[in-house]
Amino acid sequence: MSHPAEPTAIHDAAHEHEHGGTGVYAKTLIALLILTAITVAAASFDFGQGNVVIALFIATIKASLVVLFFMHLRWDKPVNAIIAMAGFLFLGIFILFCLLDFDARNNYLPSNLHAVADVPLAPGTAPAGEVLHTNPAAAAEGGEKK
Amino acid sequence: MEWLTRLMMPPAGSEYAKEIDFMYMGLFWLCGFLFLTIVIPAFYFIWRYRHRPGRVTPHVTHNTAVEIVWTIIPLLICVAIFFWGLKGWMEYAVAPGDAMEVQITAKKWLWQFEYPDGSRTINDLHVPVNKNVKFVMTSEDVIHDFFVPDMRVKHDIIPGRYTEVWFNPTALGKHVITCAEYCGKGHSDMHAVLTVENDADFAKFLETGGTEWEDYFNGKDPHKTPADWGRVQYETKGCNSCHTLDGTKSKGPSWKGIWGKMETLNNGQKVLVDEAYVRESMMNPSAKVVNGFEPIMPSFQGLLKENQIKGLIAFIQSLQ
Amino acid sequence: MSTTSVDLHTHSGGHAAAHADDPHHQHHFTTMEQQFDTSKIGMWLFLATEVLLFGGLFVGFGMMQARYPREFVEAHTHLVRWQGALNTVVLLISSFTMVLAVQAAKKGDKAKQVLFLALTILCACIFLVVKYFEYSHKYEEGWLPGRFYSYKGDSIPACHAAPPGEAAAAAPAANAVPCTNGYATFFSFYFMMTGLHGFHILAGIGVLSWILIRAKRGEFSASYYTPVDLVGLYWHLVDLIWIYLFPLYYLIQ
Amino acid sequence: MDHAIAPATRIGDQPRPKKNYLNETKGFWSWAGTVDHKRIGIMYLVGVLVAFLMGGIFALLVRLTLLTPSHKLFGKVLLTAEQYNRVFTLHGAIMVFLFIIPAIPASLGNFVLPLMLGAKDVAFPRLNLFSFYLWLTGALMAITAMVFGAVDTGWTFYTPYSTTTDGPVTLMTLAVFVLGFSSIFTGLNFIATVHKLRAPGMGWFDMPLFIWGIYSTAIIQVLATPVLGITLVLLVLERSFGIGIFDPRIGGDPVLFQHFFWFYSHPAVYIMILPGMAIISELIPTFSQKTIFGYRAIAYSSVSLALVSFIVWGHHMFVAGQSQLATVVFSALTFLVAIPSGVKLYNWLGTMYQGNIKLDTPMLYAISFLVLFAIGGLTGIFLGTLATDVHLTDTYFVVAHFHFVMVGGTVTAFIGGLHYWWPKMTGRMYSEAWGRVGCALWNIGFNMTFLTQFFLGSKGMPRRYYNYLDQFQPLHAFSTVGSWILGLGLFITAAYLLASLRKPMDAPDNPWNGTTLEWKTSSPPITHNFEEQPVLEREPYDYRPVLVAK
Repeated sequence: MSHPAEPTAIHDAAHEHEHGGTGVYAKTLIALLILTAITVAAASFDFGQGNVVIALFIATIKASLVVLFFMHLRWDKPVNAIIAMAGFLFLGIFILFCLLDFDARNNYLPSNLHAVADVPLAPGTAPAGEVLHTNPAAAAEGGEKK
Repeated sequence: MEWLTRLMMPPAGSEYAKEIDFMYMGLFWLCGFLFLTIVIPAFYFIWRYRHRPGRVTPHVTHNTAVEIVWTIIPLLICVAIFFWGLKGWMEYAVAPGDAMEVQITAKKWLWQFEYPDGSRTINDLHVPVNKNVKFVMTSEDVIHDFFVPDMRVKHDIIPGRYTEVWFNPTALGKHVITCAEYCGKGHSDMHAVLTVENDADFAKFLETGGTEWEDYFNGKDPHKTPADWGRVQYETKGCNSCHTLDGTKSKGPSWKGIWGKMETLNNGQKVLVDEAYVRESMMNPSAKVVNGFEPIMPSFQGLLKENQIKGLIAFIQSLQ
Repeated sequence: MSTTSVDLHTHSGGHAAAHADDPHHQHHFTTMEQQFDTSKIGMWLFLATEVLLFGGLFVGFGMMQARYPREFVEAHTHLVRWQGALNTVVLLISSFTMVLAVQAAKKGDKAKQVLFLALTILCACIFLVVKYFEYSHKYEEGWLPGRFYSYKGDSIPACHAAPPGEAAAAAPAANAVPCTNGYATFFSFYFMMTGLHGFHILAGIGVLSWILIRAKRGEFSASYYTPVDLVGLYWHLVDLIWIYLFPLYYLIQ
Repeated sequence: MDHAIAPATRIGDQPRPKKNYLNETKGFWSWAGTVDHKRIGIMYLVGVLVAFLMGGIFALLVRLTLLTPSHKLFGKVLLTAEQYNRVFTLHGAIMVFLFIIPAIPASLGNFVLPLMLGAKDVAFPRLNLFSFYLWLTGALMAITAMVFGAVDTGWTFYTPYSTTTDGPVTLMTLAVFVLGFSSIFTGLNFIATVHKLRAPGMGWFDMPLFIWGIYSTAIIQVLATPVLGITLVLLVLERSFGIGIFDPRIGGDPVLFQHFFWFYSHPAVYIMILPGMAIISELIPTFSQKTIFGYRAIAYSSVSLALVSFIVWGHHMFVAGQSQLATVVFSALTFLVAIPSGVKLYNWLGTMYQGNIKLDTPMLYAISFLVLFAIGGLTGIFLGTLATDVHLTDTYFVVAHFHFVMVGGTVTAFIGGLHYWWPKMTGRMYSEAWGRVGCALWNIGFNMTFLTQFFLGSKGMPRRYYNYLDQFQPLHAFSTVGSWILGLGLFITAAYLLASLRKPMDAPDNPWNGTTLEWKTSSPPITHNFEEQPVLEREPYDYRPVLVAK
């Protein structure tokens, strides 16, 4: 680029008018509404685990439409697209590695086991007056049995 | 090179520990070598190319071949080390099926061990030598960590979950168990003693709570009296986390000068501190609580063998 | 790069003079275009941080769902699907009006800009009204986060009915405390995520109103509409997050 | 490439302009309300140095307490266990959140980055000032928490300890939350600045390597810190309302907290070390008077370190109860970190080769960095290796390792960079002789303090211990004595740097014969940085003699 380009903000704004436009936005909105209807409809059938996948898949399509058209990323400078993708990419990493841990872990004590743990342990270790491992809701109900 | 290993690592209490030591020393020499590949050139260049006015430096921007070499070689070394470490770790991570199982409950700030036969100890772990022992651990309050330096194993103990660790001790004698995950005020005092003993001694231990007590009751050694045995119990059974020996008030009454004293209870009654009261206080602590103290002491019923109770009574008696 | 001819690709133009008079031009930028692009990068970076901020909650939700699958699915049924769907439609429409407002700003069409911004704010308010009814219903029923959870429905099992296989070791024999752990956690996440989202809606109403006032004053023109554009991006992100919240909470039952 | 141009590197000292950024305006509000990146940088510098002083005092107190097993000094117990726990928590939290994370990017980076780019300011000057006030707010909140008894959670805030212990945990957590946003906005600002405000002629690969380092850091700041924010919010809610996420008593999962925490805090380690490496990449070519060897390799290694830092966090949790699958995967990925770090070290050596090495104080610190960081990095191998990590984690070995990286690495580089840009920032030269003394004491003291701790750790001394076995006493005592020498070195450094401020301005514009754009302006720079928009004509670190113009 040895000779300076000509664009100015005005020029550039005019340039951007070639993209988008009320028609495109209206079509996007209609697509989004239709997809919403589809996802609600799909939820009333039982596909087992498939429901989650379908719901999130449709949500991702909708999100992409919003990002590409409403947020103009389709016509925007690549750097902004990279930043947006980086955000989702690192969120993906976060989810992926956490699931890697969680899915392979199954050694929980049954919930609230400790509410009645009968290990007579020594002293002075819990703050006075605090009963460890009781269920807060149960406490609220005055220990009402279900 | 054994001396160097001993300089850096604690005594090895198992075959696994020796493997870890070998790996540690291997990494030590490898990293030492890599360190020299950085430091020797650095100091040589500093001397060889020291500042001279007017010296013109060459304009070398890069050298792809050299750069590839010093990227690839470390990469290969790293891959090798990873697999080496993985091999050792698999041994640590997977307990053999035939292992004896000891339950550990950690709590601020003591350890409770429960053996397959139901007998329990506090801060005092006995295991038979050359046997696989697996520990199934959980915590009562916050995260703790079961660390046995001599066995080179450690694992966090998490409330609400079980975690496991195992070893196969080969070195007879005593080893330290410490808590390695920060857990508050008493974190650094959360020790237990691991005693590795032969099968006969271990069987005896399960019966009577150990063999050591005999030395204190046969009168042979003037430094080993029943009161000294009591002091050992005081230090290992968790008494010292609430009772002091110097008269200062802790969570429980101090033992200094308590023997033979008339204590006022929280219901206003008075009681003479004698053998019967002390015995009752260990077995059924909430029956007669000294005024000004919370009824927080747990029962030591089944936790203390007869010889230990006798020792403790003698010890309290001696604190006049 | 040692030529005297200057690489100007970061400064396309060098037309500083052309905008020297623009009151919005900041001194450290050479051109208005450079200034606009920079603002946009800044906004996108901010949106990326928002994605990760919400993302943390999504991860936490997913992890806890994996831990309490049964409780979570059951708790889901307490959410009213049509309310979620209605709010989805409202937000989608508000995104549409927002993008039209940006377009109007770009064209310098003040009347339309004000109209569409007002419509966007209206949609946001409708969203909050629906949320208000949702929240107050949850409050009445006691479907509240964590230790405030007090719903006494019959479906909640006692605690000893723990997931099979785990209780073997030390499960207590008789313990009939209702086990609300997973349920309470579900509503913790429900209120945190929709609450944080609602907070973003509130903040959105704030900035939209500010933009509306400035638009009324005629501050924006074809050569300067950066704030409208940036607020638009923010608003779409709020919409986008709801697009994920909706199926995750209202549809998986 | 023809070189028939005016010299870019050998700038003669221009007559010093009367007005510069320091004296252009005066008074409190001219600083408190400034949007000048240089003044904000100076304010940050003062702030982080005060934090460093506080954290340092706490560190000395920790070491002094550990001098003897009885913790007694002149017959009096120095700190009780509870006080000790609070002091080491304060040391960690202050050093990490108030000092090291903002130290290089927000102070030196703020000052130098726009100058190096040939820009008049950062992209968003007002946001920059806002970041500073967020930092200040966070700092004041942390100090308030300190006054109200301080927290004893450790800087890691592990649940369920942190949700059950006494003390102003909520306030401290919110302080860190606010500091996190300060960090996010700084990073955001720098990314936008690097993208859009480079001088004419400066392509991506014409940027000084310092910029690459800061840019990589900024990526982490922007992408990781929000997760810290949400983690701390969850922690506060758990503590205040029992929402049942982290506390197992109410159905939570404490290991989940560790995942959340380390998703930020592992990358945060690179927020700390990358700017340190960035400074070294400036110092070595400048004081070798030779072009950098492997520019692109160093630039790429910065970015790849930033990216890899996001996928290795689980190596903090090998024994913490995460799944075995996760442990193995995280260990394998952890070794990826070694490669770019090694590449940088060898490239710096390649730069020194055949150079013209001048051992001024900044270069002494750069060489210290090479040695100390090499030790810190290589001992990381022991910890990344699964089998040895099991024994070494949560012991003093880890303590020594991360002090070698963060103090031996980052803080050494920070002090080196401070000396390097001191003439530019203040217009004054400091005493070179005292500089050498300070650097020598720094090295002696540091190694005495922390090399010892490797031995303590491998011998089985767990970290965060108030009481320790008698057998460790000699090593602890040695380490404590080392900390005094370290402290003395820093005291001397502070003294001669402050003393230099009393002199009239005497620094030349380019005292080290540097090639990057910040040396093209006066020392100290004028308010708008450059008299004329600088245009990059040669790549950075070009030390070839300038040819005669055609």
